[in-house]
Amino acid sequence: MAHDGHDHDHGASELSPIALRVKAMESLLVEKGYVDPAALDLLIDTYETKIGPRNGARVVAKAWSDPAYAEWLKTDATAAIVSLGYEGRQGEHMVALFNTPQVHNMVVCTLCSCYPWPVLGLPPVWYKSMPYRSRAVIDPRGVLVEFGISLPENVELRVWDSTAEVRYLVIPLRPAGTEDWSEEQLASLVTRDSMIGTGLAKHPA
Amino acid sequence: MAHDGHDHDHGASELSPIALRVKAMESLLVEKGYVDPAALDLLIDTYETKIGPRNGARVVAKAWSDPAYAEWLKTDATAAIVSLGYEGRQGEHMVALFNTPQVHNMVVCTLCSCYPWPVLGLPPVWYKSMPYRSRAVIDPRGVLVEFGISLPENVELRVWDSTAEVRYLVIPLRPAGTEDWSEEQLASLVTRDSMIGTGLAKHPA
Amino acid sequence: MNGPQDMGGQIGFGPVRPETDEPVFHADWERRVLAFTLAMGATGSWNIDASRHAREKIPALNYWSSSYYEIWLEALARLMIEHGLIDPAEVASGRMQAPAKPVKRLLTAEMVPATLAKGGPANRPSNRQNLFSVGDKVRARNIHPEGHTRLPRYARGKAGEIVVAHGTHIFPDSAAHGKGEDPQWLYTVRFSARELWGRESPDHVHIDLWEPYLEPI
Amino acid sequence: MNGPQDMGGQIGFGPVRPETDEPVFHADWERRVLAFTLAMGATGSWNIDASRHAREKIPALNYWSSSYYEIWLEALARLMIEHGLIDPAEVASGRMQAPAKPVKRLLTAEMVPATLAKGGPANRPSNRQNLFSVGDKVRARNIHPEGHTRLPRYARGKAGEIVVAHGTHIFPDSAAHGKGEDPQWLYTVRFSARELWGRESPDHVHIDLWEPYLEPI
Repeated sequence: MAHDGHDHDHGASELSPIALRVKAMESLLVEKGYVDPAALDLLIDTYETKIGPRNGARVVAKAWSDPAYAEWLKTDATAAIVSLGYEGRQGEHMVALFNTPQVHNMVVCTLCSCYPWPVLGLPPVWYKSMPYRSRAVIDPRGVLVEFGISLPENVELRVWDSTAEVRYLVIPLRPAGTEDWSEEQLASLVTRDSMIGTGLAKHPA
Repeated sequence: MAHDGHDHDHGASELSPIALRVKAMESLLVEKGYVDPAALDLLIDTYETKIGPRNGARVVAKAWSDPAYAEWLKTDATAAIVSLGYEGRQGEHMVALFNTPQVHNMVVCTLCSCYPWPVLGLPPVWYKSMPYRSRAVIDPRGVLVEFGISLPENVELRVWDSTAEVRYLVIPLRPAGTEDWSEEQLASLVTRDSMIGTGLAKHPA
Repeated sequence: MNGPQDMGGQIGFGPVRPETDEPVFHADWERRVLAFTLAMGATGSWNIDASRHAREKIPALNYWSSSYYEIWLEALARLMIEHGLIDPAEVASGRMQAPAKPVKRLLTAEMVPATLAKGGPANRPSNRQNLFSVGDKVRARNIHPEGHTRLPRYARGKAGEIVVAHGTHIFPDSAAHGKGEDPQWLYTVRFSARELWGRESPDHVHIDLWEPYLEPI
Repeated sequence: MNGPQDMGGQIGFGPVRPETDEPVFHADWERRVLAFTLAMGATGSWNIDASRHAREKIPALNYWSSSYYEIWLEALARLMIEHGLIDPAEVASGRMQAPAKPVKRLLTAEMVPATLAKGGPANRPSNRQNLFSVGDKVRARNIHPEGHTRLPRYARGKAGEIVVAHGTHIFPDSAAHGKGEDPQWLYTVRFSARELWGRESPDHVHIDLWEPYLEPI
């Protein structure tokens, strides 16, 4: 990509061309009264510090620990997730996909970058990238190899292309040797990628 | 396009990056003995000054003038075209497509830029461009409009995608008012684009 | 439209490159683009389908060579110009040169938590009867609309099976063009990788498709 | 492969821009690329199908943002490196750093006229019986080969009619990979625009397709 999004912050005196364009746009929107600067700061703070994959990890840990909750998640994921306080924008219609020893699930949005914000926060760059969007549906096993996962041939891979407003959360397999773990301990094993399906839950150290 | 192929020649002292790369490659090939510099010059001279759309125009003019030749062109275009001295590379398997009042033909190569060199020379930039290659099959009438042609709805448009080694030459409609014209006069009305199908033969002035 | 957004099945973009310990943002301007794009969305000047369509109308080479926040920025500028909220000279200068046009709502800081929590549900009550039920075999239509659609090219013409019926949802092909929400049944359709790609495989791809995209088989 | 070369039906590259009184070349380096690409082809180190495959393996963004002579140059460098004729350091420096590898033929100036006049016919005698005849209805297979193919994506799965049977021609899917010419029947197949794009239209697209791309219907 011409701009890989990795140009790190510069002082105001040496803003990159894209940073200058963004600054100009924001000034304009503020000057015209279309946006409230305090709202912008709050939006950023919300997605940078409050909403992120720790939310989803709590959902997964609870599903691992509480069969009734897991059942609720299977039948009405939106409500089950709202019950933990995660709701709203880009999570209005949730579906939980439970991995099993026979089935691995993996989520993509080939047409843009739809992603379940309330439980996972903002998507990583690779999720929005052309390589992932283009190959996840035609060569998902090849993509998984790039994440260090060799899926056995006897496991069915189910890819979910998020073309509508339904958002998918993968519930990874619970690692062995965690029988006595608390929900909080379990949540520490749940990586963001394991909830997209490009990773597995961590094994206990 | 980042490089539109239109950067005009510079003196040796100020070669563009691409010109420098090309120069380096040519030096290397010559030094390794893989190419004969005299052959390179002759190849360039051939395609710049000898082989071009005037060849195709002669084929078309003869087809307009000589019904037996037109018939031959319909049944064995390769042989009919070789009989005028046009043969070889990128014209090994020729097919002539005769426009009629009911049918307009148009040629593209969506997968690369296959083109009938012996009769038309090297393809123009637009023929090799992504806009033409991508849209000629899905929106050929829209493409024709960009060439100034509004095809009537009752005319069937036949697009030919040159995916194999068969090469297509469109025989445009003979303009009215040219009944007494010689082949040479007729050939002056036959434009390159009319033989690709993105143009029509010129009308007599 | 068969635009640059329709990436499924394309080869040639190289490997996926996950980043270890990736930060939420990689530069401060990304934070600002996220925030003002959401804030402008909240003004109610357009819907999410119109936003997506604005992004896919970006010239293909620009689209593919841009990061996603760059795509957002470019599409936002286009949308605002289309809606007469700003003009191109203002984008270039960053200074107001024409009076602001009233918008339906200004998202204030106070409104942010409730607005995010509410989100924008896409389900809509409707009396429309579902043509298909779970277990039905369907074929995605081979259509190539010139406007917005969420039926990816790689699924067109392919046969699958309804696995979930989600009720009636806003139909993007209509809503993106200001033609109303026109709620339609939304289904999750299961396609075998073999059907999609002609290769032996135990795998499946599930796609959320609205009823007008489907025909019975 | 579903690579960047497979452009048919993509939207987003903008209008076609014909150039009035276009010269044969727009810069001297284009002349040189044409000439040495043809001359290297004449050494017999690879066939035209391998050349095309080398071009379509160029990373997609580079491919789409390059002019056609730039694509030729890049593909030639890749082919020569693959065949051990040059190495990457030599490309960078433009100086020989390793001995030349013998090639089958050197195209001298004397050979140019006859070589161009001969060309490279692709028809090959074969005892293979044609499965299809003019008038037969066929369907292009829905295949997505990882290697070279000349069956464009937009035709896959679509039904058409054989209008010409050209005899047996070199099969690019085999020849591009050094697996031999494997001559196969080549047909011109007529598809209605309606079948390809799902739109009412009187128009047709004709595509030259080898028998292994087709199935009877």
